[in-house]
Amino acid sequence: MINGLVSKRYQASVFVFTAFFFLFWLLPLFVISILAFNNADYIGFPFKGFTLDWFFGSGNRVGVFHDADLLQALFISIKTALLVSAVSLFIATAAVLYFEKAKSRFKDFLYYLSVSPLIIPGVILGIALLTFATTILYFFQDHSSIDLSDYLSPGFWLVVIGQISFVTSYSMLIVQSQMKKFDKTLEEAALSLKASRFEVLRYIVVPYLKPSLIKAFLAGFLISFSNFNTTVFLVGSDPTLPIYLFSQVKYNLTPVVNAISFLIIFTITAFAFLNFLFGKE
Amino acid sequence: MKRFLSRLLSGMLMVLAFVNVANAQQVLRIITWKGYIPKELQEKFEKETGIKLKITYSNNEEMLAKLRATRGGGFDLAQPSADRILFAAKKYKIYQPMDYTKIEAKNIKPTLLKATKDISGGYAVPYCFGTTGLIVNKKYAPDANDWSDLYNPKYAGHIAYRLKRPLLIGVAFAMGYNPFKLYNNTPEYKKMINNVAQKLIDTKSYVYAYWNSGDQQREFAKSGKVWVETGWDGIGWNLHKENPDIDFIAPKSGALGWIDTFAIPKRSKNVEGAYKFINFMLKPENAAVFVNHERYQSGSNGVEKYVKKEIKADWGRTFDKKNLENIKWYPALPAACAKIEAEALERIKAAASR
Amino acid sequence: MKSDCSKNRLLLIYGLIVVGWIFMLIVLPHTGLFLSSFTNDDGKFTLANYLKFFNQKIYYKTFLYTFFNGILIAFFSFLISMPLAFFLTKNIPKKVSNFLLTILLIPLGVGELIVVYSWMVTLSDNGLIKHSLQILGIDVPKLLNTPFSMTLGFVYISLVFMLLPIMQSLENLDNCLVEAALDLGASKFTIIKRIIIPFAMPGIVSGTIMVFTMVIGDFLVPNILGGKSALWFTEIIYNNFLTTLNWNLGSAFGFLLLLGSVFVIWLLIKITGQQYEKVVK
Amino acid sequence: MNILEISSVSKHFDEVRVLEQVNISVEEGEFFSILGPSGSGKTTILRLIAGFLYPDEGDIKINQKSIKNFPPEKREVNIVFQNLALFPMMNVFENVAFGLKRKKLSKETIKKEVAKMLKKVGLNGFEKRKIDELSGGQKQRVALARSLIMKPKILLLDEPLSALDKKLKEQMMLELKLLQKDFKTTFLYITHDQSEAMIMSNRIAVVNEGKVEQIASPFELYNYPASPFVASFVGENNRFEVKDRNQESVITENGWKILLTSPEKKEILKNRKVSQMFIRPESFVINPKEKEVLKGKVKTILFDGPHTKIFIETEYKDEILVNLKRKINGLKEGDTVSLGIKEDEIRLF
Repeated sequence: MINGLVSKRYQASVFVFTAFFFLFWLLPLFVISILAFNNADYIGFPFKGFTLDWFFGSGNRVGVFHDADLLQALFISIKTALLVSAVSLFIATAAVLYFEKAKSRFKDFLYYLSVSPLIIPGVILGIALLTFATTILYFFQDHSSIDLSDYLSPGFWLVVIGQISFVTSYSMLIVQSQMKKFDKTLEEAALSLKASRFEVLRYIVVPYLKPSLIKAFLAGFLISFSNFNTTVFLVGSDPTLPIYLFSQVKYNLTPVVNAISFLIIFTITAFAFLNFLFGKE
Repeated sequence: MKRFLSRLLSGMLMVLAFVNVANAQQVLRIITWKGYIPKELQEKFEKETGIKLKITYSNNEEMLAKLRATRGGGFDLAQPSADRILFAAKKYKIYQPMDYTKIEAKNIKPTLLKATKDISGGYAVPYCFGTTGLIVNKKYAPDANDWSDLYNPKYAGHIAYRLKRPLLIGVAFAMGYNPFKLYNNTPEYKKMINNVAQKLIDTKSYVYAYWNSGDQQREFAKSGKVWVETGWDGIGWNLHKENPDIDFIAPKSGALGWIDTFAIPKRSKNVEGAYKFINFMLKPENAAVFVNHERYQSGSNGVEKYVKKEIKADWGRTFDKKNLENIKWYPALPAACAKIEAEALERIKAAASR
Repeated sequence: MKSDCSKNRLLLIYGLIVVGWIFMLIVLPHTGLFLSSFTNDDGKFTLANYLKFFNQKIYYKTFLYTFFNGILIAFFSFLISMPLAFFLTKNIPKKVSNFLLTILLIPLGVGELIVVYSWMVTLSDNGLIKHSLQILGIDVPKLLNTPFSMTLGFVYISLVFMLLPIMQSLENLDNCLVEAALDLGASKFTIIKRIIIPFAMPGIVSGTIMVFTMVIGDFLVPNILGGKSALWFTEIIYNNFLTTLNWNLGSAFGFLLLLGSVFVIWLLIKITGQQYEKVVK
Repeated sequence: MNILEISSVSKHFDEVRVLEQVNISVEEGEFFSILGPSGSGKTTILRLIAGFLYPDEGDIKINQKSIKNFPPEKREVNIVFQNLALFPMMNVFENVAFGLKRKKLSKETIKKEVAKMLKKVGLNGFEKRKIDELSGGQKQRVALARSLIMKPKILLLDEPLSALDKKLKEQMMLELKLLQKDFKTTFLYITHDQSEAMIMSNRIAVVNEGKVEQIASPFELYNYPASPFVASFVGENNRFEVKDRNQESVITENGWKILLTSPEKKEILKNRKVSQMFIRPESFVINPKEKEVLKGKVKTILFDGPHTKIFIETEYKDEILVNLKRKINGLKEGDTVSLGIKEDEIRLF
């Protein structure tokens, strides 16, 4: 802390700036959370009284928990995110180990490619994957009896494949930051104690990386769960939650959107604070 | 660690199992417009046939895009507008010809069925029809009655529209063109659209906002800030019920008439189910549920028996004989025109509002 | 010469996984995009897609507008992040700063769509701000769908991507350096200009890159919060893919967007004299 | 019998040759050290034996059997690492049991063996301790136990004492030596610290720039270094560049002429080229009773308990170091002294 060397006035002004900033930061989430309980059929203010209709309603007002389309989108998002973050984590771990060990001439080149999704705009990744998948799909349809429509045309599997492409980069960076601190002699020690390469991986490297693996899994889940820019080009008849909500916002806005927003805001906030209170980092 | 790995693995397997379970049941995947399949009808259909509906909401453009990417796969049934089918079916081969023998023709208004067959080139069955015109707040804009009022300085700051092709077509009619006659004359069509676009760019500052959804249409009209906006008849009539000042108006130079249809994608995996669904939806008593809900005109023959009285009155109120004859029905849209329009729309969107 | 790693069969497996991911999901799709951008509807080679970009004023104007805004928003984010980052790393105890950081990260976890939607509702005509001002009898001009709302939304979603790298750089800044400078009689302005900013430079550059690519590749903010005239380049790409079905033109535009962003990143790194490796991390 | 034989081994990384024609043989039960400055290639030798590297040329045999192409897990050697490389995510028991578990021994056997081993290294009762709860010496013992429990043919030790403070280091040296005697295992000890090597080893190989300079017992190394490098690296030494020489004397570059009369030295002067001369600090005698060879002025006196180091500037402006055993006989800084030399302890190269 450099507190001793700054004036009272500086401290006060920084404090005011920060206070305003955090007010601004939480304002929209706060507004939506309140409106989720508004007893009115419109989206905004005035506040007409408290209701839980937008959560539990099943008659005229269909609440989140009775909105089959919304629940399905939520379910698809969770399914997608679980699958994407698990597969990405697997690839990312292999990548980290590869970049750690390999002596190939192409290593640096491969590394730059592997982090490139972080700076490629998501829209471009989306259209690139769509074009490529379609090309392969057409090729097989035209030249063989194989129909890969289920996997390579817009739909659940293409979303999964597409999201893996960039979620892996994020997972890789998270795992790598811990791998960098790994003491390589631990590995040699295990080898010297007659562990096989696989046993080294299983008993030494993976347990060592475990905290970062969990972190990468969670981060991957959240990135996949909330992705829009890439997914919008890959989605088919099963929209993920953001895609579904986007079409709701555009074409069919009801306060149910406030309610599901509130639920997600609440879940994330609760999780963040639990992590803050009980997490080590 | 072993436990962690095995837990991870079993988690993944569970996810895969879910995916498979979801695929096991017989499903009909429909891409359609919001509101076209009321919940009541969905449940009824699922109970009657045991086929589960999987509904994706969309619009004409996205419907095409999705089907194009899959070459007519991914969905078992689509509901595009009649004029958007022919070129897509020809160029991208995304629809299969309709087998009209499988349709219960007695349940469909014969003239409408014929018109749909003609416009779509034999790929579609009509579901409903309606018009695009103006939704006007008579309290503030008693004289507004044509597309040209969308750039009438009198209403500056109180105009809203959707930046999509109906706007261009409507304004073209108001400017004295007949865009449908120019469909096959690309250079002329382009000239016309450019003139229309210029008009809209010059008057961009009059616009309060662009709407994207029926909801926004409703909200704008209700707020009292928007006096003249483009809109769909059903929505206008719905608003009229709540606030008599607001109503749907057929523009002097002609309301735009559209027919929304059923068309079966080329790689539909449940063609049988699709026909079943079409016949189900056009049964008068079922079609009436939709009409009572959304206030659009159904293609079903005999639906009137089940439709609420006040809804029946809407159509007559707006469309007297003159207005009815003046409705401009969309003919099949050529691809070249769609491109010209899209570019013009982007130009209008990007233009600074002076 | 026999490689010392030749006996490590696991390395080969890692390598295959990594190469599979990078080539199937990153390199080939973008190559496909590149090829598709030089193709016409019938699959023949053409330059028309690119010519169209330079011939039609609307396209290159929108391109420049998007890029200009990307830089502008990165700059705004920097202006807010810099004092905030300093405050969070240097002026308050670690525990409090972690708590504030947790709050800062909540919108990231909630997801872009819900956050942008929340701003839409907050700023709309019957949102909190206009509504409460109306009760007080103050009439304010339209907030939503104006350049203001779009800038606000962009800064909101991209701020942490600027803040975190700057904080990371500042954490390495030894307080002694500041104290030594003060001891040697440097003014506050000099300290900021000569010590703090240069020290934070790697963070500022990587933050700018992240924010910039995020903004130019975004679709939701201009679409939901943008004004009547906020045509974004991504929206043109989106339209080409999902409205007019002109994939080849869309590919060309996507490729131009990618090229443009790579160019800006390269320029930024050159101007600031940073090393690519450092910035990427 | 030689348990380890390294013959004509060369190794290079990219273009840099780190080992050149290295020959070393180690006898069974020996405490053998490889001594060299950092970068000399000693760690490379160890890694070649352990199997983390493979030689470009030459062969490595354990018990007369070539192991050159074996992966690490097939070699009957174990390593104690410089930083010990204890597994931080495991406790003491798990660390020591790690190798036995890889051998798929039964749980009871492992438990028994580990208990026995921990008792031997004086750590019984520490089974459940975490690694970061141990002191430096305890960690050292866990590392030794973890390797010794594998009953290696050769235990490789890679400067395991370098991180310890002086007191603990001396204590551990003793322990290591005792353990080695107790287990009768061959120890191959790598170090850059000559005093460690001298104290513990039966034999030492001195390596420099990828070559073995000399293999000998500590006594021989000190008294009969085979090369200028060994002479200056092992123990303290005064080195003089030789500018010229004749039948019975050499002249250093600063012009000091020293007479050599013993037959052995004469032999050398007659048959060999001479370019350097080394004289150990304890080979000088201050104010000798007979035969003064050099005069000088005391610059600095460093008193260090058992020894005293005296820096003297000679009349030829050479700065030399002289060691005295305790007694300094009233010497003060600035005194002029005369110096004698035990001639047979002079080394010429």
